[in-house]
Amino acid sequence: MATLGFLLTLGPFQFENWDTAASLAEAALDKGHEVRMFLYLDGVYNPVKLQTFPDLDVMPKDRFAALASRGAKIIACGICVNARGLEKGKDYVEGVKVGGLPDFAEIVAESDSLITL
Amino acid sequence: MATLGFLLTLGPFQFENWDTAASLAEAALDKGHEVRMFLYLDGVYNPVKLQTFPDLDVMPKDRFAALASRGAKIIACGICVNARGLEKGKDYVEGVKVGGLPDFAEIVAESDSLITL
Amino acid sequence: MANLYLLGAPAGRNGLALAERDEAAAVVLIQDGVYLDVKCLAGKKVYAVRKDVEKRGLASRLPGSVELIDYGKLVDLVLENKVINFA
Amino acid sequence: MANLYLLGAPAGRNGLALAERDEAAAVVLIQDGVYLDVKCLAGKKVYAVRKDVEKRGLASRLPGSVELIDYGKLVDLVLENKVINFA
Amino acid sequence: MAEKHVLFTFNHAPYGSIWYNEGLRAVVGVTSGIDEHTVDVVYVGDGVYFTLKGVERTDSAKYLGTLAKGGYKLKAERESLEARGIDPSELAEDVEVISRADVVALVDRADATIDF
Amino acid sequence: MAEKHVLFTFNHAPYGSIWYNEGLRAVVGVTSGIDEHTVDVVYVGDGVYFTLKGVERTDSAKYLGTLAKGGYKLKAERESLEARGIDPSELAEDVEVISRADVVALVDRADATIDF
Repeated sequence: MATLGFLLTLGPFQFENWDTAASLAEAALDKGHEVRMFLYLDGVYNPVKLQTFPDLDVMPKDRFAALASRGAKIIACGICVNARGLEKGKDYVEGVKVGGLPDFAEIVAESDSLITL
Repeated sequence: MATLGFLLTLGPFQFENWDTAASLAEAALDKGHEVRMFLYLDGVYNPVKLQTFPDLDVMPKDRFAALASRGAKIIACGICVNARGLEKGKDYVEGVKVGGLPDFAEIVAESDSLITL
Repeated sequence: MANLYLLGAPAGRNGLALAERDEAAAVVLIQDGVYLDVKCLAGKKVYAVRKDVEKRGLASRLPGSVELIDYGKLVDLVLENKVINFA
Repeated sequence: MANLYLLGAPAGRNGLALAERDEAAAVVLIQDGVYLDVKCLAGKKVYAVRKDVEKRGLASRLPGSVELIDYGKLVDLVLENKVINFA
Repeated sequence: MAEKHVLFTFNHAPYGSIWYNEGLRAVVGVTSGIDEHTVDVVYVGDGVYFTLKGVERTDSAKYLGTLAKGGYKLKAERESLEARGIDPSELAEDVEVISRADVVALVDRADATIDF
Repeated sequence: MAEKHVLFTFNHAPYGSIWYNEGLRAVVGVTSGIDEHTVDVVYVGDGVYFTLKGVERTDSAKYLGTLAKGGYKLKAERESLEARGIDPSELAEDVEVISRADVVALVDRADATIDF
């Protein structure tokens, strides 16, 4: 078993990257690998728990919540979180933590492979 | 005097469009024109009032609040607001309203010129 | 009244191709649109937002015929002409 | 172990130019990277994410040598090789 | 209030970003309010990839249906198609190919323009 | 934990988007933690516009200062410069021009890569 790391710098809805990242992370967990993900810049918008949109069956935040509940370590950049008015992630889905770039440096260290999206 | 309309589809920080839109709207008000702005897609992230970022002297939301206080009519797409978990804009700066595409159609009707950013 | 093409990025390239064919075209380069190569617009009026050009260190790279303008002037142009958006 | 170039957009073009020169390169087209013209990669292994290709109606436009893969296979490739990111 | 004729251009390919679809939502919104604007919908640059026959249109179907009912056609710029090696036979049936000169004529005709 | 050598590529021009600057913040973050990774910083494609002499660096100054102190150089790919008609004399003094083949060699050397 290996560890797969992700750096995600775009938010939900506007760009496809969140969906690709979530799909790859799900596939990695399905295969028994570990997943680490750092949400940077607009990436920190993904786990906001109050998302509601009739056009989508599953909200982005639910995908990230499910990843976290399956053991994926997901950390959002605190500077980015506060810049965007998300107040230390108080409205994040369960399991997503707020941290900083040292956490990303640790993810780089721990990951066998790293994907930027 | 004329009316200048804006459609803004990108959020703060990640892309420069919010800054250009705010700067042009400020210049239009300075010249005595009226300003109408529709925030669509990620554009609805701009007026979140809890933005705090040490690298910027003035937060994006403050620019939009100032525009509204000077009479600019700023309306955010409600579907987009709720999709992104912003709960009907409850944490928006004063003066920014939540509406829908019919409001944008009205802005198109009222504006002598329209700028998309 | 000109067709005033507002060219940014990434759509600016598409607008540039139209402006080239449009006899009534005038062009304003904004944001990353200031990186566009405007040689194909010879004979047409081209403006660029001064702040966007200077921050990027491009003043010496733009043709001398390009007029640098501030946001106030851009508001005037936008209201005097029909805006063709390609941000 | 190959250098596995993950090519999306807009950076994919830059990665493609490197992959062309890299004898150890294999390439995966993802997201809007499936629009890239991969003729310059003749002789190199090229994969594309099946879902990204099919949604865009591109299956018949890609060279037959391009192998369509699912996310599970992509996870395998990513862990067996060194990932060169150009999303 | 003045009804206007609005030219919408689509510049982004599907599906890397959402403008291809939310732009159509906006087209429908602009044509169906109290302010009954009319529109042209033109695909240019990488936007023309949306007009390929095989593109999945699940999320856009309702907007496209509304536009078709209103008598609107999707237009794709020939020069953009050619630059991407796309033959007209590869396009969906509801797409009309027009020249760049035709697009400039639509620019002339429009009261306002919006790019997605 | 393993210290790694990370290749950062910068692909976006300033200032239309923020990757040019927040990418540098990330470079500094990755080099200065408990996990003391080492890095290469390479500008390719439109990213090379950041290396022009006249580019305003106010917001990036602190990150660039930290990298310079660490002995790191900014590298710009020659082929990308040439494609944009940029002569090496137009570049800032702290920028080193390298060939595409050199960039491929940096790819080979890296343990991980990150694109901004």
